Amino acid sequence: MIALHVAAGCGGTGRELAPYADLTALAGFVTRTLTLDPRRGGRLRIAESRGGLVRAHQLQNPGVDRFLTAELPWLAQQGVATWASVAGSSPADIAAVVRRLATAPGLSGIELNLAVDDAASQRLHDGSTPRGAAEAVRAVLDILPDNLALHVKLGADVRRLPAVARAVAEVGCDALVIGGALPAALDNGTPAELSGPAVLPVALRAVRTVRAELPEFPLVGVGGVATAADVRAFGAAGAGAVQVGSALLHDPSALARITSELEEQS
Amino acid sequence: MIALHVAAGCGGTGRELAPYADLTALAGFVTRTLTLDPRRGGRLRIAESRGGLVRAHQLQNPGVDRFLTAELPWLAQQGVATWASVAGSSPADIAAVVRRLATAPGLSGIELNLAVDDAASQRLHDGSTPRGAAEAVRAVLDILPDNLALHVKLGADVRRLPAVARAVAEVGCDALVIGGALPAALDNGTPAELSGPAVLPVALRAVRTVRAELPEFPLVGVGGVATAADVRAFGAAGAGAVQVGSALLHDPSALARITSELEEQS
Amino acid sequence: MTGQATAEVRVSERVGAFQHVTLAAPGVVETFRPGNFVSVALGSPGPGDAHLLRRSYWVHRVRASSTHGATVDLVVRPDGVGGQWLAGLPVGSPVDLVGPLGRPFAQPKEAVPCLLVGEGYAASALFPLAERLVERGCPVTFLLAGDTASEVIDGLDVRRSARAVTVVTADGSMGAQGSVAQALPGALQRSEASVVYAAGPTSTLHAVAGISEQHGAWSQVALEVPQPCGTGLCHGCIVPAVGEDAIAHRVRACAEGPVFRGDRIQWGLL
Amino acid sequence: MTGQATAEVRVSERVGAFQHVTLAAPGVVETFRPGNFVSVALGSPGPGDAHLLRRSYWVHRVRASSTHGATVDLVVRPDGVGGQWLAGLPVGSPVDLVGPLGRPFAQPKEAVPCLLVGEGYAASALFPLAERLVERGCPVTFLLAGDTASEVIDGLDVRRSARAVTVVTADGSMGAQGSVAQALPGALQRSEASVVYAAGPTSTLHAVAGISEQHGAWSQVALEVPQPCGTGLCHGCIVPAVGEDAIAHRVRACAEGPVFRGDRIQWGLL
Ligand SMILES: Cc1cc2nc3c(=O)[nH]c(=O)nc-3n(C[C@H](O)[C@H](O)[C@H](O)COP(=O)(O)OP(=O)(O)OC[C@H]3O[C@@H](n4cnc5c(N)ncnc54)[C@H](O)[C@@H]3O)c2cc1C
Ligand SMILES: Cc1cc2nc3c(=O)[nH]c(=O)nc-3n(C[C@H](O)[C@H](O)[C@H](O)COP(=O)(O)OP(=O)(O)OC[C@H]3O[C@@H](n4cnc5c(N)ncnc54)[C@H](O)[C@@H]3O)c2cc1C
Ligand SMILES: Cc1cc2nc3c(=O)[nH]c(=O)nc-3n(C[C@H](O)[C@H](O)[C@H](O)COP(=O)(O)O)c2cc1C
Ligand SMILES: Cc1cc2nc3c(=O)[nH]c(=O)nc-3n(C[C@H](O)[C@H](O)[C@H](O)COP(=O)(O)O)c2cc1C
Ligand code: FES
Ligand code: FES
Repeated sequence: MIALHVAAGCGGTGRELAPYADLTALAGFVTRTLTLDPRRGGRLRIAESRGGLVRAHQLQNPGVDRFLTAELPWLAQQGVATWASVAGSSPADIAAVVRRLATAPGLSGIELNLAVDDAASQRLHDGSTPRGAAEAVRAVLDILPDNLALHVKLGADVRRLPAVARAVAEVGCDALVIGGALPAALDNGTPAELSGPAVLPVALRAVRTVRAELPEFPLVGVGGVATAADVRAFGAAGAGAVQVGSALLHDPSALARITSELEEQS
Repeated sequence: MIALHVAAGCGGTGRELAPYADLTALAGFVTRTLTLDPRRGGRLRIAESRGGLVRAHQLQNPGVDRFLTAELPWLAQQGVATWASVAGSSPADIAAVVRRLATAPGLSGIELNLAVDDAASQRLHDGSTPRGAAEAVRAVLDILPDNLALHVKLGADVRRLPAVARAVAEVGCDALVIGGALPAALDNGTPAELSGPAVLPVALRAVRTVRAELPEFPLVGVGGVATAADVRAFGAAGAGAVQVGSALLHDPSALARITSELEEQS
Repeated sequence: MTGQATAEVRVSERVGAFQHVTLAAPGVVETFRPGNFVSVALGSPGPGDAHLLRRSYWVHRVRASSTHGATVDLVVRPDGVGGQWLAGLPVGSPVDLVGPLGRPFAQPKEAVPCLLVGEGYAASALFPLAERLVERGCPVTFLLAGDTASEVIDGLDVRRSARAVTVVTADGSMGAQGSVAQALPGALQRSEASVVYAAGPTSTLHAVAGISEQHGAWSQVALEVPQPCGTGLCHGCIVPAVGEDAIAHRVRACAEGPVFRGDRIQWGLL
Repeated sequence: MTGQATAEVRVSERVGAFQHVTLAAPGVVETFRPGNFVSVALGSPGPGDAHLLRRSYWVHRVRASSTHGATVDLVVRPDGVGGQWLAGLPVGSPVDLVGPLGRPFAQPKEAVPCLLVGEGYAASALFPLAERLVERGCPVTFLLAGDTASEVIDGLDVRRSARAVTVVTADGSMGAQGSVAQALPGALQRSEASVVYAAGPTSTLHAVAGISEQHGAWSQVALEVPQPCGTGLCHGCIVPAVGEDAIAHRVRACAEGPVFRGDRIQWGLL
């Protein structure tokens, strides 16, 4: 059966999801993206579109240190396979975040978030080119302890994906996370990202595109998963694991529901 | 009030839409994309996704000549402002299509379709780069008679759009059509395009992006319009006109409904 | 004239494997002709539902002058998303309905014997046709089929107007055990039909077209291919068919069909 | 313990400007405490609707032992997409419900006089609180407000348990003409309240927090900021608040609130 993860930023601190899901049964719980310093990011605004959520993202997060003191201990104590999503303004900045995480007990791995919309305006390293992506991955690998796995999240830019995915695979990581939210705008024009079932067909295409470029590389699909059928479609496209994000906001029991649907029909 | 068009490929031959919409009140009726020779394109497959349609496109069309004999005369007779959407395998091939259309009575303009997913595999000219786009536009302009206007459809690839839009604007045309369907896949992996309300936030972002690059250039927004609120959002993003596509498949009266909603609230 | 309206569920009852749904649909069905279909949008009328494709349904019966204005009866297989939704609607629910749609059955100019072959819910399309044919004096014979008894649409009205009704089911639970293809040659002989009208799964229609031709009968088939919009706008229901000009065209099943002459369809390309 | 269940509409009636909706919700509301809210997903339960964001509603009343198991009463403004949908559901409709959610009102350790200030539908959050306070021997005074009479939630139960009920409306159609901010100082003096509980629009809560502080009373406000999920998962309901550590944090209104001490909120940044 295809492994299920909680997508970055969609599981709260873990505690809030616990009433609805067996977190220890999860292949991975990915945190919201952490940066070295806290990012206030204005108020995170989330609006509805048909079948989707439009989120004026800005990587709002409490900073890696507060995560380590306020959130990771609980996750570790419960035995949750926790992946810290990380980003930074430069490869060195990213490495600094990873260095903080490297010695924390209870972490399963790092998800390097290169699926960033408009990196420049967010003061983030641009990992959307083969070269920018490879640099960031190399910086992380240089300091990553053996006990932590590395996933690299690449987004769903179908035209650029093959080259970027290949560049990252050549530097090396444990899996690529493919799909995610799409560049979008709120009705008032604010730059934002679209996620939820609306994006599923685009994420499937992204996974399929990378699978064609890298026939053997482990892929994690993300984008729009809400049912067991969606999980199977990602499996057919070439993903070995799938992340569930926005669906949890709509139905906090989605993981349990999908798992039992998958078990019934397998 | 923002002008409404029927998006390419979403109004049948016009006749089928007539029972539900006053075609003569439309700012534009855009045909499905026409090529020099008919394209059978296998069977067009259309599936549902949440809030969207996933269409295994292949520019299936009867060829420009059959359009001229079997479809345009009726549209012209009704006084419908008809725009012929065109594509081809090279700038010269595109020009050949336009040349056939140039002398046809009753056509308002040409919509050059450069919003093509994976041009190579469809044997189509690649208009997704600034240079490829400019070449195609130049080829059309060279032979376009004065009585025909030119719209150029560019898709919603947010990262490439600014450069491509600028290149096209510099060569010249009457308006850019921005947004459209997104590269996607059917559940079984077949390459396809996603349209309908699901893509609205992405199309809005695309229009906003081009508006930022070209503050004055006339823009036509397309993607996911189903309500008057959607039309206004495109207006706020910088579009002077809006095309309605998939919504017509769901509700053939959508144009009349949107028009009256717009009138009520203005 | 084709129209769109918010219809209302009047009656909804399970009969065998199917849900028979009666909709009050003034303005949408008055001009109905046998072989037409209607198209339904899922969810409450208006742009709120996540499902964008319409669903097409054969018209089982139209009553133009019920006390509540015109009504239309549909026979719905309550299986997929749309079928379950429509079949499950309580009386009084609004339904976004478009119709009548499509080219109807062409009816013979003279009173010739006709064989009507219907399998499963699709047989519903043949009942209004039978009425008209009988009115015109054509002797009508029915061949009804289904996987099992519950899928054979009830023949009450049929027996009244038809000369003969043969039933076959795949499991033999009603009528003879067998398929349309097996029963058709005998039915053709007995009925001496010169025209065969058929509605059912594509494979059945293909068989009907072939066997009818062998027996020198015309066939008209009511073809179901997936119809994303049902109104002719999307070109998503293309069927390869040979036109009167003897040239193969790619035509829309919803607009140029759904009724075709059986010998015009390029079955191998479907 | 918070839970998710398919609740069922038991009663739905219009009272003034709002729809009072009673849901049978076993397993979801038994552990309810005043100040909690519940969260509703639009459409039929399951992944079919185009609206993904949940909607939060204050709990007006919980009856743990009705004949049909636990029920919860909501007061719904039937305006937007979600409000119209919920208010329009016929009795018997299923509703995807999560609850109880959020931190409840902190109740005083001793039997001190309390002033409960509620404007519009949000006043509903104060009624279960009043019951508990009265049980604990706290003298309870109500200040109820609305734009107009129909928006003031009916005070029948209130008059029974409260020491006094003052009503103000913006248009003077019920009680005195005026706003909460205008009426609060007098109400504070008359009630001699040392704790003020408030629920209503943010601007009203801001005024309550300020005026209470000036009068030396504690305030607890039930804050409504848009809650995309309501369950603490999305971090979309961030409120800038000063923690017990005197440091400003960005906390989630749904998980760390929705009830806050009035003096902890950085109102200017909201
Ligand atoms: C002309 C015509 C008449 C029809 N008449 C009837 C009828 O009288 N009673 C009845 O129960 N059904 C009828 N159907 C089939 C019906 O329109 C639906 O396709 C069928 O109910 C399956 O849709 P669903 O949502 O229930 O199932 P799902 O499995 O959820 O369907 C998913 C999608 O598959 C497509 N699809 C699958 N099978 C078909 C098919 N055979 N035809 C068209 N699209 C399909 C639809 O586009 C739909 O979007 C008819 C179809 C056509 C084309
Ligand atoms: C803790 C809490 C308790 C609430 N209690 C009640 C109640 O008892 N009765 C009642 O009628 N309403 C209550 N609301 C408001 C309710 O949740 C809806 O936001 C409101 O009904 C508007 O949603 P809509 O779909 O009807 O309108 P729409 O205009 O369609 O809402 C569109 C979007 O705007 C957002 N939004 C707009 N206003 C608000 C708001 N004030 N709070 C949260 N999100 C908002 C929603 O996320 C929604 O997705 C409460 C909100 C919160 C946060
Ligand atoms: C509320 C919310 C917060 C998110 N935060 C992050 C984040 O911090 N880092 C990240 O890489 N992706 C983030 N995402 C994107 C998701 O991880 C996921 O890639 C995307 O939403 C597509 O999956 P979905 O359709 O299942 O939600 C967020 C998405 C949502 C809805
Ligand atoms: C059935 C269908 C056929 C289409 N055919 C064409 C086409 O021939 N040429 C083209 O440029 N776009 C075509 N499109 C894309 C639409 O013109 C439009 O750009 C896209 O669907 C986004 O708008 P919408 O969300 O309003 O549908 C087609 C879309 C649909 C749904
Ligand atoms: S179903 Fe859309 S054209 Fe036939
Ligand atoms: S509403 Fe999602 S975290 Fe509070």
